[in-house]
Amino acid sequence: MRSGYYKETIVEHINLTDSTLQRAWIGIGLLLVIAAPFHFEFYGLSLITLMMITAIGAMGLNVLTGWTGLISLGQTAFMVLGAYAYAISTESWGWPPLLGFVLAGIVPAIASVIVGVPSLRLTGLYLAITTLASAFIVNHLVLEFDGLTNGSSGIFVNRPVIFGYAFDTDAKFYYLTAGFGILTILACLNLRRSRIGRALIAIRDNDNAARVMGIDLRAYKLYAFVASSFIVGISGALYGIFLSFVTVDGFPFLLAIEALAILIVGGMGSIAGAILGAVFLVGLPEVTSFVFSWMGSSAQSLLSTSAHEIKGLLYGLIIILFLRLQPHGLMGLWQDARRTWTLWPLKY
Amino acid sequence: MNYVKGLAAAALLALPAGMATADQGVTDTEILLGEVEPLTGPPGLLGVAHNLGVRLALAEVNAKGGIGGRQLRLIAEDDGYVTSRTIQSLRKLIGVDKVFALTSLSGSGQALASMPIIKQSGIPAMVPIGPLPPLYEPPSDNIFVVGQSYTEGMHQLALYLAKEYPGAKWGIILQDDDYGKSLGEGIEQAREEADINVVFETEYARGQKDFASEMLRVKDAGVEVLIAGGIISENIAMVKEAEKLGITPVIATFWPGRVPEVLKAIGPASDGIYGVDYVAPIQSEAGQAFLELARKYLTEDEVARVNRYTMTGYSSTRALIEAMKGCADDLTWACTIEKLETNPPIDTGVMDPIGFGPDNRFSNSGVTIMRADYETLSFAPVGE
Amino acid sequence: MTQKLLQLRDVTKSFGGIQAVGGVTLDVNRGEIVSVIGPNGAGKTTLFNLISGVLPVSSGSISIEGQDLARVPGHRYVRLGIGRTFQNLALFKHGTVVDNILVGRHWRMKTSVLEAALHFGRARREEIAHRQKVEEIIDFLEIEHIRDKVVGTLSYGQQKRVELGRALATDPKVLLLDEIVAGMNQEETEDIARFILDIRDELDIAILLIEHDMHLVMDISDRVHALNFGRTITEGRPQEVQSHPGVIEAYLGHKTEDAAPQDARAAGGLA
Amino acid sequence: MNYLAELLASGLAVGAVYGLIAMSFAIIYKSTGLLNFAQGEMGMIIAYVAWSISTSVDGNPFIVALGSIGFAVLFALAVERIVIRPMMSEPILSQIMVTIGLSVIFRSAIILIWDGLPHNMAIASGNQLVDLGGVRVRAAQIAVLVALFAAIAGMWAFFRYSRFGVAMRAVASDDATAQLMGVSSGKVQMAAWAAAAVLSGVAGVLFAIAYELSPSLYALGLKAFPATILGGLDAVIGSAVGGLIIGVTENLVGGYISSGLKEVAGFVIIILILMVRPYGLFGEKRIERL
Repeated sequence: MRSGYYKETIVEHINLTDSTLQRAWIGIGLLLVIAAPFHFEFYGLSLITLMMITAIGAMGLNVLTGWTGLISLGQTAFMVLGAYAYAISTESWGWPPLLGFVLAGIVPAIASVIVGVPSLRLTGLYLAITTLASAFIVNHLVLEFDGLTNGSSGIFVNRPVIFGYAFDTDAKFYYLTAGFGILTILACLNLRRSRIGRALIAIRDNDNAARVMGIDLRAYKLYAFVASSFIVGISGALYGIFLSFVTVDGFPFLLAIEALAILIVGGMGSIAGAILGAVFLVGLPEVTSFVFSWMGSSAQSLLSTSAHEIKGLLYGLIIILFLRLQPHGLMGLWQDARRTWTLWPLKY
Repeated sequence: MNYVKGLAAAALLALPAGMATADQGVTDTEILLGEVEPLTGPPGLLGVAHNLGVRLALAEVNAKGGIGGRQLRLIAEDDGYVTSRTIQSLRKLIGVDKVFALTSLSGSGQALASMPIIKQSGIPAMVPIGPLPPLYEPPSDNIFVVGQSYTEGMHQLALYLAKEYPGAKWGIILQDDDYGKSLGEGIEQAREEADINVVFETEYARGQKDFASEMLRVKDAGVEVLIAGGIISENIAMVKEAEKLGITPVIATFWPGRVPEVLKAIGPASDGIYGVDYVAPIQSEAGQAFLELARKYLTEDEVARVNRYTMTGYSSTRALIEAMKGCADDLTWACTIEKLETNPPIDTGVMDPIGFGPDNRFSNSGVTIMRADYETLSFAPVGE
Repeated sequence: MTQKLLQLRDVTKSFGGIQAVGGVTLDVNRGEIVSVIGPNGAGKTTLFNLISGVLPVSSGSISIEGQDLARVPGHRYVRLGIGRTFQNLALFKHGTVVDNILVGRHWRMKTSVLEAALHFGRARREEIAHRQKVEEIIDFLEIEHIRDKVVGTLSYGQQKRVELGRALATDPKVLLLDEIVAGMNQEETEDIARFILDIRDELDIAILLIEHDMHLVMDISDRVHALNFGRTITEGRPQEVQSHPGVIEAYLGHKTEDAAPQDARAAGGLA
Repeated sequence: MNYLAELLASGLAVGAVYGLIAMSFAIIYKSTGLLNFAQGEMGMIIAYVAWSISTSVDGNPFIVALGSIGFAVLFALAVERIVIRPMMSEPILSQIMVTIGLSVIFRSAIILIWDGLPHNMAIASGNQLVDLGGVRVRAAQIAVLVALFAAIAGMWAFFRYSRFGVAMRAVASDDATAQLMGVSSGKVQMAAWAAAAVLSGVAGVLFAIAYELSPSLYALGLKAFPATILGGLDAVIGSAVGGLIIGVTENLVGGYISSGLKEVAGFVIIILILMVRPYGLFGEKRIERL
């Protein structure tokens, strides 16, 4: 059990960790990440890889939706742009993958400026609609410019070779994804504790007060949107490599809903929540099929003919139930539990 | 889990992951097969029917004692036509369930995306849905494609129509994806060989529901032969729109939509529309024989869901089973692949015999041109 | 030595057909505490919204240190030295006290998105320097004990104090305080009064107050500006305004309708 | 000339469907400040219920109409009461998310309850062809245009003359004032949801008759968004006009430019309209702007 900590310097306040115990936990977490390929194989490893890619995308959306309080229904558009930017630059033009990843962030970022400038002048509602629109427009453009994108035929993507090192096995690709995941976590944590992160939270909590404090609402909403799209684009590129094949079909609209559900389940605005939510929702189909197999053969046969619908139903229910009953998501649950534990046996 | 195994796996990291022993999925009493297809959502119409065909083939051989005393069991994974789920499901089938062979890789886009994993693992895989040329050109050792490419099917249909309606004005409406593109290529090939006068050509976005402006352009251009390159809903919308505008071009559709549901939804206006397929119509003698077989092994509800995809699923699985039978004593991937390559073509009656060769991974099935009969909600070969 | 700091000239704000503020002219000089009084709906908060850049003026001009604000975007007012608190708490309720006050330092910091994401070099130095400043404000307002608390969990009085700290953190030249003691008890009110005087005397910040608590207004104001229906009734020394017939009428006239208890108390005090 | 006339006719016919759903969006937005992302799905469910009724009562159009309107009202009230009302004190972000959650549930429920196949919905003579001076349309397409104009007239009269309608405007502009006038915002909200459901239900049913009934019917909601933005989020009648404009634009684009562009024409319009006139053609120029 932990009690209060005293801090003597300001640096201690700014640091991301504030105790040896916390550092130990992080160490254990890192070890687990490194050890995963030794424990899991083929399927399990690809599931964890998918969780990581999803978590990266969710952290990206969190910058926009969790921190700044703006809804995007066009996550798929920015994932598609990221995936194509990577696929075209590395596979068609033969650029080095590292440059491909940079492009996978920059192209969606530029697109987000185009979508964001007109819509961010208005209340948050409009961004939800324009991003929804852009999801359809981007798909149309990809199919229209088939000289560049290979249209509906898609582009095969190889596992990347970076500085002569080939990430060609599942385990190596997993490490690459984990590396991106850790970079994203660090970047998000740093952003969160900077003036930028505080400004975004301020806009979400009280935009008038934020403006009086000197925060340019339009500019910062745009920053949030651009940063979010950048990260989402990277996750799109990783997803493309994961699928080894990039087409617009690989990015169905349900992904955008899934991303929002992840944030709600994990806990809006929390980086750990975004990761937790991604693990939870990507693992959900596994859990449901397990639960259904427990419930006997009739339930199992329902699952075998209606899995897709049941999944959609579950997403919707999870979104509504969490918003109603546990608006702070799994992170909120965790904090409640911790508070109870710290204060036990006398909470009040 | 045990870490000794983990360390052993680590030592193998340099090797391609997912390498499995060639005879995985085979026990003393059982052989496991796997497949991925859309079982749910609208594309389930295709996947469920296909799945029935595969199960029919397994039930038939199991009833006769299985292969070398082993019963065949199928694990079907649903991907809802979502590519990432296809990949995940394949990894599960190969890596966790450790099936011996795959009977389907879902739709054409999904199969394309699956190729790297399939090739890497070496597992024998049949591809009876959406046979696109990149799946078999160049041939991959362990991927066996059954059926006919959309391109060739369209090519034959167009040649037939060109001969039947010489000098007619053609209109072509295609979907803006790989399916539409393949059909377009087929028409191009036919145009090189026959005189086809195309007066109107357009692509529509997938999911489009309102075809009023397209059909108006068809009417305006005086189209006499219309290639309705939609799948299901789109063809229904196009034919109904033609009916509304009072135009009666010769309408040709393609096999993914050659199911009774389409005719039912269009109504009487569907009478006489052309179709093309490499699978026998249900109303034909072979089709009726197939239904008879289905009634023997499937429930009544299931028989009601039988369509052309059941036949392709059944036939391609039969080819796989015959190859495995030839390897009963040495049930390995290498042997099965070899038998698939060298076995004489397997004839199931509902489509051309299925066979492959040393450098051929495509069992090329001849196509038949058909016309719809609204009364019986079915298609019949032309000239019968 | 009086020196003009904030100048309002004939400032007007209309919503649709309704004039919320009509032709207000008002000065705040260096070292001054000026109060704006008036019954509810008199346009006081709208006036503050105009001065702090939340709303654009319909006509008239506002300038600070001689610079006209007409072409300055709302979020840049703070750079020219205008800080404020809000009538109803406008804190960022999911942040800690330190986080909230740090937002006040926002405009003085220069870290870019990229630097922030890396948290390296300038970003880190800047963060440490401004934390130092925030700690000073926390000391000044005597809120060390709640420094790391999430503001949503604090009492109303504490939140008000945090908001004052956040406004101070913007390094204002003139500080607009909108009903800062509303809902506070006698002791808390006296604390705040002391802070207000300290802010003026020690930090050399001029203060413009909106207040219903007449005792506070009378005690600390140098000048009082009375509004009703968005128009100036009178302006002058506290005692002069208190006895102005128009002011008495404005308060009494609204007593039965929607005047708050403070108004009634104030009116009682006037009579 | 006839070509253009036919394009316009089919554009108006499909635009009227968009317009009815766009009106539903606007009614709910105007009276509660919420954008219901599940509106298209609600229209779809009502169409399926109408289909079920029609197949079980042998297509008597009056029973079908009564039954589906009754269902629409009850369905909307249930959704409002069970799901939306408890969220009204939550941030707008959560409210929107809840409607998105609902939309996913409805889409899945359709396939679970009915099936994933397209159906031919034959009610009365909705499928019958009618010749209007050389332009042929289906009876259901005329019906949907009539329904749209009836809805426009009804809404206009309602907001203009009915005490309740005036109250709805009051709730939209200021909750507190409305309460002083003795109008409960809860009642207004219920009325808004019921009215919206009926309008989108009419759109769904008539579309299903004229075109087809399938689980992708909800996409009509996506088409209606551009219409609402174009007309103005808070402009009920403006949204109806927006729908007609989008329908005609789509058909003109499809008829003269390309089919591919036709499907995204509405979305392109959204982006354009936000650049030049963000509150829409008929919306109130209010505090939407920062």
